[in-house]
Amino acid sequence: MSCPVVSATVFAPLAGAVLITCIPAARKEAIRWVAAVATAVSLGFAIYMVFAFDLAKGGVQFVEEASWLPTFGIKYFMGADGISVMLLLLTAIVGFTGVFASWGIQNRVKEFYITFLSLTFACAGVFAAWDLFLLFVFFELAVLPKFVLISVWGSTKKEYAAMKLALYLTLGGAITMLGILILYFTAGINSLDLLELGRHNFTHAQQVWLFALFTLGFAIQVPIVPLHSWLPDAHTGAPTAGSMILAGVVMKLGAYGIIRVALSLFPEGAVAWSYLLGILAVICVVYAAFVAMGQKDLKYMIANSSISHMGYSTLGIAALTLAGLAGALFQFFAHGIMAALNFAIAGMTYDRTHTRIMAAMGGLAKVMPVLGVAFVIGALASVGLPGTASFWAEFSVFVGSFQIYPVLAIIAISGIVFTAYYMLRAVQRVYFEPLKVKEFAKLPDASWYDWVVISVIIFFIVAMGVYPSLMMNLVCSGLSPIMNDLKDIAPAASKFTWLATWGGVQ
Amino acid sequence: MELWQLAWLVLFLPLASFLIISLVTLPYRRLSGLVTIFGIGASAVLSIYLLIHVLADPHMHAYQDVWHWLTVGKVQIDFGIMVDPLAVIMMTAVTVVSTLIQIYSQAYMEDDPGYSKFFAFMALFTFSMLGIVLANNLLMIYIFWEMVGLCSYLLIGFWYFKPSAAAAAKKAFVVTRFGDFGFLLGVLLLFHYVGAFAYDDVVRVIGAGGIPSAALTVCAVLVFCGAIGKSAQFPLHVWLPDAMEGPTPVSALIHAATMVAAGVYMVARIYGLFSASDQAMMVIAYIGGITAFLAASMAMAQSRMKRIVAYSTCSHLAYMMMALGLGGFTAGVFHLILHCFFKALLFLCSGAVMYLYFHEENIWRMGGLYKYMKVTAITMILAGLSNVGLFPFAGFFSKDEILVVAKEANMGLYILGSLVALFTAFYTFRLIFTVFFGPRSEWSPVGHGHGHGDDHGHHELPDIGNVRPSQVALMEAVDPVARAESDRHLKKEPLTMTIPLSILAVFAVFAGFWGWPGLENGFSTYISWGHGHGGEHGFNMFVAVLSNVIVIIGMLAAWAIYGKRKNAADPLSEAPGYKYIYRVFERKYYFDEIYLWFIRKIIDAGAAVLAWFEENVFTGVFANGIGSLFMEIGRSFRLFQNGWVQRYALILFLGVLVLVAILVLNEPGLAVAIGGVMK
Amino acid sequence: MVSLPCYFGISTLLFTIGLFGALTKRNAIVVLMCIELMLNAVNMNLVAFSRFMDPGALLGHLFVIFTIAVAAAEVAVGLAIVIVLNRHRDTVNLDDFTWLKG
Amino acid sequence: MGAGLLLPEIILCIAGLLVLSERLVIKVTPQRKDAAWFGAGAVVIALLAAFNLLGTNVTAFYGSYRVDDMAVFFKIVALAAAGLTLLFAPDYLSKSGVKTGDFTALVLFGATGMMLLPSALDFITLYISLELISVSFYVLIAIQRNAVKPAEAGLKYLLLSGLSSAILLYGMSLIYGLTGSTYLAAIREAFSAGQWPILAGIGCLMMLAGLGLKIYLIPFHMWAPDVYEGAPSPTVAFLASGSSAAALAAVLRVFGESFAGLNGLWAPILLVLAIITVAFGNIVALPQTNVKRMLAYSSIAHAGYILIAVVAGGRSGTAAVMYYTLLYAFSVVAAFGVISAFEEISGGERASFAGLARRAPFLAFTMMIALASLAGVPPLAGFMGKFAVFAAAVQSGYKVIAAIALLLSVISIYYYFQVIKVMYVDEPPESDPISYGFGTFAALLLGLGGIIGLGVLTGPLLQLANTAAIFARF
Amino acid sequence: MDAKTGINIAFAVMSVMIIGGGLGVVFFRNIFYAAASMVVCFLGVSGIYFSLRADFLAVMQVLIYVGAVAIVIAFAIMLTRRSRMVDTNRFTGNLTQVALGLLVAGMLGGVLIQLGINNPWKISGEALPPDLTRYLGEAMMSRLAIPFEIAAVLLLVALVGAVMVALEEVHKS
Repeated sequence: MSCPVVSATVFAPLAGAVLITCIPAARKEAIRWVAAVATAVSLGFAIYMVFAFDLAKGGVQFVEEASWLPTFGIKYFMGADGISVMLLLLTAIVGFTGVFASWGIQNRVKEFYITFLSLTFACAGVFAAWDLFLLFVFFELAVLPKFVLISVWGSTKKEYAAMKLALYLTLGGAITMLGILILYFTAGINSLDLLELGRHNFTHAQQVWLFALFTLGFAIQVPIVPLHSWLPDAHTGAPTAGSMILAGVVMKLGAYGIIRVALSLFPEGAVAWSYLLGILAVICVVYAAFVAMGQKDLKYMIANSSISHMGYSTLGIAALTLAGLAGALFQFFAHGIMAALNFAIAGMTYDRTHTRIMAAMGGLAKVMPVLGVAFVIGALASVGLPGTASFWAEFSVFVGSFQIYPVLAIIAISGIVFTAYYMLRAVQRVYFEPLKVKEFAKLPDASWYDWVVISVIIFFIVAMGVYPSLMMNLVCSGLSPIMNDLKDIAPAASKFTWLATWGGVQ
Repeated sequence: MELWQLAWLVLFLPLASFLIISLVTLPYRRLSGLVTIFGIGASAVLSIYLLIHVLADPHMHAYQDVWHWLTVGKVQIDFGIMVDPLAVIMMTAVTVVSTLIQIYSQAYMEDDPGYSKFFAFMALFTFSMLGIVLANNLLMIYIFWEMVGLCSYLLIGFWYFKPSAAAAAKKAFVVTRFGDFGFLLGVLLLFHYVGAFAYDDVVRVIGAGGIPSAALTVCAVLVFCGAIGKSAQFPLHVWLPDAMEGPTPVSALIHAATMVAAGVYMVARIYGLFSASDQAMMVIAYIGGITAFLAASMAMAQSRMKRIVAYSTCSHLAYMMMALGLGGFTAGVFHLILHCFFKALLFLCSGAVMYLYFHEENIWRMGGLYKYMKVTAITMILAGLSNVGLFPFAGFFSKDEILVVAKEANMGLYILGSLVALFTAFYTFRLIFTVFFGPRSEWSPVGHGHGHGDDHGHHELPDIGNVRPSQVALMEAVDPVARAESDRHLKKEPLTMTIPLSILAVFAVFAGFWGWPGLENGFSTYISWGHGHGGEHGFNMFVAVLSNVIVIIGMLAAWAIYGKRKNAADPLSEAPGYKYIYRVFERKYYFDEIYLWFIRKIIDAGAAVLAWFEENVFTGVFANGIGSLFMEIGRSFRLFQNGWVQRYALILFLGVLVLVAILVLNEPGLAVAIGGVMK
Repeated sequence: MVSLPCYFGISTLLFTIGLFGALTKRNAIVVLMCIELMLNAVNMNLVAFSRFMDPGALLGHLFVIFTIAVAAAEVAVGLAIVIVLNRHRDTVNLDDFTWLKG
Repeated sequence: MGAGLLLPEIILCIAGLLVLSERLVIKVTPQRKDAAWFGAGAVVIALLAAFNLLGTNVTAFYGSYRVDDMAVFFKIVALAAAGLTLLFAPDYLSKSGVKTGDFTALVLFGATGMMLLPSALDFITLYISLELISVSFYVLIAIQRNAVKPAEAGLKYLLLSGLSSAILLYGMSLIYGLTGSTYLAAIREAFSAGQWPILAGIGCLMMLAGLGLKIYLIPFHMWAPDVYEGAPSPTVAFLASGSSAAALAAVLRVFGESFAGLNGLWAPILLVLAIITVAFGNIVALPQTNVKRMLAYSSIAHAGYILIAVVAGGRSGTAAVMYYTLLYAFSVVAAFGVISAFEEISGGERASFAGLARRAPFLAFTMMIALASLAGVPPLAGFMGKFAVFAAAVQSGYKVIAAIALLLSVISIYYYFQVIKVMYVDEPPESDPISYGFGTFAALLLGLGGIIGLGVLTGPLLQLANTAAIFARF
Repeated sequence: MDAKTGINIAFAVMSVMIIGGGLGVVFFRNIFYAAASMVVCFLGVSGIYFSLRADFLAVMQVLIYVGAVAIVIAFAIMLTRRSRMVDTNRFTGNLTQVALGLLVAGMLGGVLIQLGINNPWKISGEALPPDLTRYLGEAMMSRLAIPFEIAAVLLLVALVGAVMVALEEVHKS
């Protein structure tokens, strides 16, 4: 391979951050533009990869390998399969729009963009790493920037939220690290190369326990109820761009880890735990939906809805069918950009009204029609309306899980009603109805950088909604090895005996 | 290029105009309007062209054209169209009505700042509706199902700054979403058995007995849930009346002519599925019957023009459902098509009345308007006659067929149907008499909304648009003295309104003859199910005469009560004995109250409880609790570090002593044991 | 001659006494003295052992020489510090030196 | 050839003597920093000499002294600690009225002791070098005449380590009495049978207690918080990074090798103590409001991690210990370098860090990186060290131990990040920027380089440790 | 009275001196007496050395401890003296500390003594080198050269350090 595309995608933001350190803090415009360019470069590379990826060939492409810690057989091993490509694109999109979403920040701009860019860098790295150790390094590397981002530029309860996030995620990291160590010595092939580990076959018991360990570690990041307590506070406390990347990318890291590490290395373990995982997923969906319904704070509502949406992903994973997994992964992308949009709009609204209490707003669509439209689109996307990417994700998850866990699937699908209920209620309270507060009548509508954010994200939401194959094919090619492992051990589709017994022939 | 591929064009022209408006011509009002009219008009022309071809060969078999959309492993999702007489006829109806309504809206929306937006949405809606009509597989119909739901949400909430509108939009979306929940489950269940979404495959598998009958029933009923939601059938009918918060053209197009009919159309489209399960057919029929009765009865006690028409729509849809459920495929579809025209007309007329009469909606503030708006009045009366199904107006033919089917299939439902016919006649002419004849009501601001449970905020007007400031002033100041003054401000009926009204009126009057019994190449030639069964039901003089008699009775009753009323209120509302029933009708059997109670007391309360749980248990106990626990342990240990060096030394030597003790008391055994445990 | 256990016993006894003093006396200087006692006890041990265990190499003797040196050094520095503290706080009582704690 | 083996130590001693005699020729004031630069230079030369010694694995002086890669590795650690300390010390000293020369000389002598200790193969050498370290630190801690807290800390350290060396000596005497030799090799032979009288066990445990004080082993750790808080920051930096490393080398030699026979006794006990140490250090650090004191507890916790590796033993365990000590040295020196750069006399209250990011971005950044490294954020040095340590633990089967320690290490995030938060979020008391000398800057830059560089490009270092680990057995 | 009993008596006397001296250090109320009894104890120790044929050590003991350390301590007492010397050597007020201290020290000592007495010591019958002092000197120069050097440095550090710590700046700024 000629040009290290993957590394370029991953390291472009870091390069930007380094560059920014050299710029005097006073020159805010320059700093912002450097950040924008850096993320744009990364985005460009990501898009290039989407099209350069050879679906026919499949597997891991754009590989870069170098020895790193020979003592442990650890390598600097970057590459991208279909899944990575999609998620790198997601990260790039969120990073790019995040830069513009925080264009309005005036306080300590330099430090902000350094932090934000390094966070983007870390997240992207996770998706590109094919050495488990490297993956973990990126995974944990993301914690510190998150902490700083929230605690410095955040809003209400920011310090508490930041600390909680740091503690929870580090806890997950610790569990994962333990898993890695045990895995390393259990496999005993002196390598943490995911591909080689994939070839090594573990005993059933090993698979069961290692899967449990890794999934537990990653579940905190997803998050799966009851390990989710960090998320609402963190997402709410974070600055706009922070919330965007937290909801858009960081949540995906955990689920990605579950698929990339736990599932693809220990398929038998996955089968053993899948039902429990499914139940937890459904709890996530319904519980979080109801909690979201009970929120008065807009951002809290969106945060909880994110948990609920990631529940669909988890359900798809638990189903262990191609449709389910593909749906789960597509949900990463769909929910990623959709949540980014929602948080972006929530942030923009907050920057203008300085309140997040839905009851305190109302009628804003009259003052800020553009934001209103964007918010409605975001809400509809999270409702999973056809024409938005989320529809395909959720539908695919439903198809995949319905035949395995009919009951769970039905409960989960009922979520679409609740989501519609609280999302549209939020739209009604915040943007519709007559203008409640007269002071808001003068609020400015979207500025040009808000336009960038909104239009870019909406473009991808709709594009992926209309032409899902682009991503779906990538995902499927990425999933094919996993499906091969699962072929003969996956749980058979349930036969709906509960129907057949009810006076039918089967 | 195959002829039928024009259907693609028909489908995408409206979408094109939507895109053009939303991306280009948003700032230019007139232009946007024209774009929509021409986009939809073009597809109307095309579909008429196709219709002609269909009429040419009665026995064409369905043409399908499929584009592979998405493949996930074994799940194959196609974007395909299916062109057959049913589709084409429906398509034509939709496009034609839609076109006319666009023209009408030119005038109706003239002052609205959201003019362009309105037409964009209308175009998008037409596209989605055509998608439903043309879809050739379950998933696609589901997708467009949601899309029309979206459009209806956007258009009901078009005046989002009206709390009532915003609420109604949300209500419509969420309630229909309930139906869609079932629909989606049905689709998934069917997919589980069939392994594909296309109608053909479904029907094929059913034919091959691939689905156990119980499962089949479940599938059918689940899919029908979608229809219940969209077509506002009991028990999900509650959203339709509120939906009248949208602009009247919207009500005419979406909530009378097309979208609400989609449920019926879908049942007809997948008739193979439903007809395969008798239980399912039964469910459909009874749901239809019940809804028809409920809606009609409620319509008799409403006081807001559009709501009366809305309930009428509801009950007519239910009529169709009943017909389909009873196997009257042709009758149902025929009624669907005709209803399209006369109900749209009815709505447009009431819209025209409101448009001309200060956007007032309360019929008790009208009366004697005939002389101000002749065209409107006449067309509305025609529509009404068609609506009640009096011979020879269009409504008669389809309604008659339905009653025939009912009489053959299920006596109970037949009686119910006749009763509904009576109600229909009554409320329709109650409306017409009250509005156009009798004395002008003594309407003054004082009279606002007395005793009317359902007119919450309906007299607070949009603070901008579609009412001229001068009119607003009038609205507030109007009283008997000022009325003469105000009458001079009554607008003249613009051509953009009268023309569509007249055209529709023509349909409303004559379209029925296509279903003339025994007509060569009559409707049933193109639209029929199976051989004989459910197709032509012959003509039953008894039924025909009886229904006409019933209708006339109803009309007379209406005349007797409302023809020459004095006061500006419904006499029945105070009629001794009847007034309680009246109250029940007026309050819509308290459905809204019950549902509201459920949402407030069950859903929202549950949400509040869980939110509390989240905050106090997960965050409070788990997160913070554990944290502070460690913190406290740390604090307590600090006490050892009291700064006194000899205490430190003591602890040091205590440590030594303990180590020695471990060793002395029991040989290394203990230590080794510890080591073992830790492994 | 006297057996090893006696030496051992004496030295250990001295060690114990020194330890007790070091733990319980208030005056810093006395505590230093007690530490000296303990070191002396150890020295006795070493000498006794070297005498009985390896009269050949007598490493114990040698060891003791160093311990004595170290002890002297420690006491020198220790007393210096005590004096400084006394200069600052006008006390040599250990239980007064509890500014640093927690 | 003996001289050749001792070259680095000799260089340091001579340098120390020269520095001491400096005041004979010129008038020295606390403001003069040249002595420190001179000392740092000497350290660099010694470092070169030490590197030159890599690969020479010989035992000299009748088997009482050994120079092997392991010893050299620890010598390098000591030199690194001393060098960095000497770089940033003068700024602080000039503030606190201590003559740089005195400080430098003592650091050099202390470093000499730290370099001798890992090479010591008999009790006498071991004890005397240990005492050299201790005595240097008595003085280094109390050297700040104009304040009380340093003196108090010094007295505490002196008394406690005096007592501990008494107990150490007693243990040694017992072992000597039972084996008739002070040479580690001979002792190993004596115990190799695995049969040993109970008195030997007591001697072993007493030595553990004696050395335990230097390696922050609970319950012999109690001096640490007070000394950290009371002593001048440069001293603490040197103490935290150097002395425990040297003591660990001794522990590896004595317990890993000569007491291998008593393995069944001390290993489990040490394991339990290590876990308690980790838990105690992390938990008690939570409520601390003084950063220096907090770092003391964190040192305790880190000592716990290292001891796990010590118990895990074997080649990987030893390698992990060495690797960890070096990486840890950089982190902790950097942290105390930052503290000393702006603390007033024995301060270090967390509140005084408020808004540091605005008053001195470089200091704040260095502190953040140092703390993150201590907290084990990858790919910084601290994380790599932790990885090696726990890898060793898991490899020798201590899964549960590793799990507990890892979970406990999560707590540490709280108190480290708390400081980061204060530096970056809170409002500074006064907004005037903090000025610091070139020495501090250089030291912090080197520290950063060590933390990040050794973290990211750690492969060779880890391999060096791995090869050196073989020579733990002599 | 033969040599054996003589030795025994001598040993007994020395033991008394040692233990008595030690107890004196701990229990005298007056710190001067404590110091004095420490000297007594040291002398006893040197006596023990004599009895163990460690003449050289015995002399060193007298010189260094009695000669140097005791004097230094005396000076320290002088420097830190207060008005009256009585009650300068008290136990700490904290009784639990005293009790625990007693307990710890007692148990530790008890265990050690008990074990030491029962322990089967392997007495070696080797003969002492003929000229002991010479032997020690050579050993210092040869096998213990390094400790010897270190000790030199150590003492230097201690002395210089003591000065650094304690020296009163004449010209206070």
